[in-house]
Amino acid sequence: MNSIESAVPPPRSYLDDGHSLRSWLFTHDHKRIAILYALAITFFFFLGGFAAMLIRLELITPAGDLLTADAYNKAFTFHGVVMVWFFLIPSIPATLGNFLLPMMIGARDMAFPRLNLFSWYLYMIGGLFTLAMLVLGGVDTGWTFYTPFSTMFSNGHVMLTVVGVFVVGFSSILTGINFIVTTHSMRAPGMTWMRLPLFVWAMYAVALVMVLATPVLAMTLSLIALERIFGVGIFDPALGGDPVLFQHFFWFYSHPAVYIMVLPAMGVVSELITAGARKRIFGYRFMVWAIVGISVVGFLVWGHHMFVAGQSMYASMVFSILSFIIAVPSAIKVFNWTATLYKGRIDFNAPMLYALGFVGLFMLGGMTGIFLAATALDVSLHDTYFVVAHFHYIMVGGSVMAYLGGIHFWWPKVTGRLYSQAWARFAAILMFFGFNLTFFPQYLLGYEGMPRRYHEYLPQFQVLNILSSAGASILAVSYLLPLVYLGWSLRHGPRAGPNPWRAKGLEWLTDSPPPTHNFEVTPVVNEGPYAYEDA
Amino acid sequence: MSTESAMLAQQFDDAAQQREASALGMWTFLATEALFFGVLFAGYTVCRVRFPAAFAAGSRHTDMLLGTIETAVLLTSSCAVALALRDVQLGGRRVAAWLLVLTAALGLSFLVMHGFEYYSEYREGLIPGIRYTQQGPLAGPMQLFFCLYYFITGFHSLHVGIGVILLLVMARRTWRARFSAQYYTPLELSALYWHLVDIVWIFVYPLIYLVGRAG
Amino acid sequence: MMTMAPPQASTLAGSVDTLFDVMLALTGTISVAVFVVMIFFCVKYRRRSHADRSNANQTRLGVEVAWTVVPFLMFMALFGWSISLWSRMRTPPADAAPIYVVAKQWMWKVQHPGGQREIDSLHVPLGRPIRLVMTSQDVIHDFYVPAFRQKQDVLPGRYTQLWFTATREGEYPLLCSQYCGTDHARMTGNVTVMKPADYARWLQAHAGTGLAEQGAERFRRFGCSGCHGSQSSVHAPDLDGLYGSTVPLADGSQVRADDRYIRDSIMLPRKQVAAGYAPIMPSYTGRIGEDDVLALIAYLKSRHATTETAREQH
Amino acid sequence: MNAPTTSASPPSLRLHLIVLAALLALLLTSAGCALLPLGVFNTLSALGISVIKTLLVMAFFMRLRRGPPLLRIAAAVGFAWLAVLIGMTVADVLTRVVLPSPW
Repeated sequence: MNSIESAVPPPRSYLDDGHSLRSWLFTHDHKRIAILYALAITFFFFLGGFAAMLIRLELITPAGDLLTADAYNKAFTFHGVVMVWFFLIPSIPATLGNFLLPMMIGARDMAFPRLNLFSWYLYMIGGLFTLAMLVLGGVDTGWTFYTPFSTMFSNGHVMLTVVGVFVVGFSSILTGINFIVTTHSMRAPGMTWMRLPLFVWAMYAVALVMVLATPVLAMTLSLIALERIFGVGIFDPALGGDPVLFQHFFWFYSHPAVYIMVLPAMGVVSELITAGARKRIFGYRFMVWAIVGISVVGFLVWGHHMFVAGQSMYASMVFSILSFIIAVPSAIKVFNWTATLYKGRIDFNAPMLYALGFVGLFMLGGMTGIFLAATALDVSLHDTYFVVAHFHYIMVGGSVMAYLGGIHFWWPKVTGRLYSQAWARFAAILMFFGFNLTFFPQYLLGYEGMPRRYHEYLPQFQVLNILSSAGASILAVSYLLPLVYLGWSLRHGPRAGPNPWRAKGLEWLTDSPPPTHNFEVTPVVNEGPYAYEDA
Repeated sequence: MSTESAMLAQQFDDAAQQREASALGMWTFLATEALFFGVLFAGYTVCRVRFPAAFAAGSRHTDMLLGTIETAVLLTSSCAVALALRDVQLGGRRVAAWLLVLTAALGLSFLVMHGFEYYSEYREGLIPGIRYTQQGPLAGPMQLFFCLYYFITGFHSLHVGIGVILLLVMARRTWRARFSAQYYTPLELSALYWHLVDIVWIFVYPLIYLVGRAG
Repeated sequence: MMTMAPPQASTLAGSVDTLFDVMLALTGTISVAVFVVMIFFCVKYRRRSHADRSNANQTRLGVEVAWTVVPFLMFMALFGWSISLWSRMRTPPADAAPIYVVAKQWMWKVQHPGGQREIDSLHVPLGRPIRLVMTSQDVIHDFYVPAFRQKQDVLPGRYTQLWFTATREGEYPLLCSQYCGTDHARMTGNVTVMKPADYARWLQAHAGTGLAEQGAERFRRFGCSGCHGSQSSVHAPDLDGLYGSTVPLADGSQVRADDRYIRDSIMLPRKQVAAGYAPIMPSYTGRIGEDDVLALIAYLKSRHATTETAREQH
Repeated sequence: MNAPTTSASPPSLRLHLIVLAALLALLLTSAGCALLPLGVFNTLSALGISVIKTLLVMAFFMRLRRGPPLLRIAAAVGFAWLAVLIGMTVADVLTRVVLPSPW
């Protein structure tokens, strides 16, 4: 690389390739599209976070005194819809995945750049529908849209929400198709499947889930819409239709969707831990098969959301055993991450702190998942705050920590700037404590029997609820902090070289920020990933 | 060769890579479509398992002759579009364009026939939520059959409509010699899409029109 | 954790809590072990330490296989335990006494076989298996009593059941745990567990009219008797002896007049019109509740019985 | 990625017409079968014929017979996942205990 620089001026970075609004809104560059996504997703994250703030404020007292019951129901529905479909599902794949997938496999761009841009526009259109829903008065079905409440009884703007989610679903399908094809056909010479970084494997597995699960959600939501328009449909109990059938279809998507949210996080953390420990990942092949196993078996466990829903006992048994089985690959991953630290040369930079935080929180979330897979315990824990705490440990403690860790890790690559390590470390530690203070009490609340989606609750639950709300305010501060110091680094941060972490991976071979077509010369790969030999 | 290099997007190394990527992308999309329709078929299966008699009765209300003709029309159109692609691959242009027009025309005639079916069902009062005048013990669950019938055929007709437009665009581009024996990817993808529409109907036909005919 | 748990007030609660505690001990031990190892590695192999790092990149297949197989076996054991307990939780004993529950936005209506009715409360005797048969009038609800460690969704158009044997006297919260609309959080009540003698007294005190008599009252109040009464000028089917008989329908088919048929005839009268009658009966959907239908069916059943006995006397 | 796939010469006109004839013949067979009282075999024959027709269309019209294996896998995966959705949902409905009306 150095020899080229002396001969010709360094190539223009993708950021300098046009500064007009037009050059951004009509770009086909996967890196710019990733940034467009990042901006939109950040907006929705704070919007959904605001709804969460309202929920936590309301729950400080047992009486429903801050919000009316309807306003509260609309707040948690909005929080769920926005956080699931407009933040968590696109978060890592659409931003980090878009930016890094082609670079990590040594490609100039995605296989279908125009499709990539189109899926961003679909995301924005879906977002507009959702904002319209909010402005016109919200919706109160919960993000799960259970029938017949959503079809026959809710007075909220179910149609707008459903259309918004439908559209954003297609955005996610198109992203998935792009990832699959890119991984199959755009790899650089020598980049065999077993040399792919785990992040790429995670993106590939996620793309499979997106492509195979999302259409089921799209059609199910269409059925809800049609049932609302015409007043008849296959979920209508008055005709002999089955409301539980809706739950099957919904969870056929929404359980794998959980893996859409957490598989990318696993990919990010694998990268962060190897780079932070300066060591090869322990058991690369097991990690790969764990990712693939999770994405496939993840499709076979959806019925564990329906143990008390009137599902057949025998179906519940099958779903229960499969849910236990899917915990095995997750356990393998945790053990392998821990073993990667062994004999490493661990640098506690901010991305590493986020990654370690992820492993801890993901383990707590995963362990409580086993309680919920056990049918006998799920009977009393189902639909209580135990479940709320469990999935927030996975989604917020897991995915959001990993997302932020990834942002911190690749920030120098994306922007070409370094940020304040001290502030970043502080934010990561604050986030870890704030998170546990918010959600650990919710495990106890659920164990004591406080149902979820309750606007008012029994007075004996107040202490734990206050702790949780206090934690939420710490969490809010820790989410706002990165906005400040990362924003500051954009102008004032020191310049980052091509590889500030001295990490392995093709993306670190090129300049920071990378040139428009990523690589001046297509790299040739002749070794496996994470070839850290100086440990 | 000139069209080939002109059509090569910058992210690809060569035309083979590009064609392979496009084909894989399309097949992945078709898998998505299979699951999209799959929800309706799953709903159909569950409801039919619960109400077999009502589904047989509902099916007997549909027009089996018209349904059979529609199936034949779609199968023929599928063959026509495959032949059009073959012609382009062999360097042809005019025959291919006319075959594509024929395919689109067959698709359109399918839609027209379906329109007639809908109209006669409207007159018989078989449309739940709009005009449903059936009586008797099976009238309730029979509505489930008809809901599924309209959802399935409605979504399918939507796909046929999109396909007809797509095929006409392809016919025009073929006529204007945008494709050659070396470069025909968009045409190939449109043909794949049309075959999928055909395959969906291959399953719709026995499930909607052929239940309980023997009794 | 024992202090945090809600009181154990059913035969199942103790077993559920034992399983919970064992799982907590197992997963807790593993979590703590992993945390300790992680922190140990983090300290020992920090960047500036001079720990021995030879052969750092070895992958040991035996270790991988061990931590794949051991959790798998552990999970299978837990699955076996959980599923055997669960099948006990889901299968009511044959001698369980039924009580009927109708859920609607946003209240619980309870109906005892003796005709006693309660709203948002349920009285049960100590030590006797109780089987709740539940249905919903509108959306999906969920009957949840933390103290019994039992929970079951209550679905419209279908019956689900839940059973328990209460083991401790007292009042326990009853909660709706499936989101059901605006006042979901207020759809709560109390389950009162009483000594069998107290329970018998309670039943006595609340023994209003029996279900069939309530139905007869409703038959008049909703105006059914206006058309279906013997002096009525409207041409409507006579309902004496209807229950259990075979009714010819307008479309030529026949149907047995069972509960489902009667319910549908009230709520959706156009669905199955009896032969020889004009389809003039108005639908009662939305005008009367599932519990009213229940009473009406009981009343028609009783008229069936009285006509039977009358015939025998002739 | 591998050897550049030179587009093999497309299937012949004759083959296309034979497949179409076979499809139409199968269509008539399935219509005929539906009119015979075969009990459960009515449904089985109808679905069996549909599967054969689908395989014909995919193998010849969509050219999977000579196509890259990857595409065959993509096609198979779609159907396999559909089978999971239908299979496990129907399994629940078939094994549910239906409680009779209690009154």
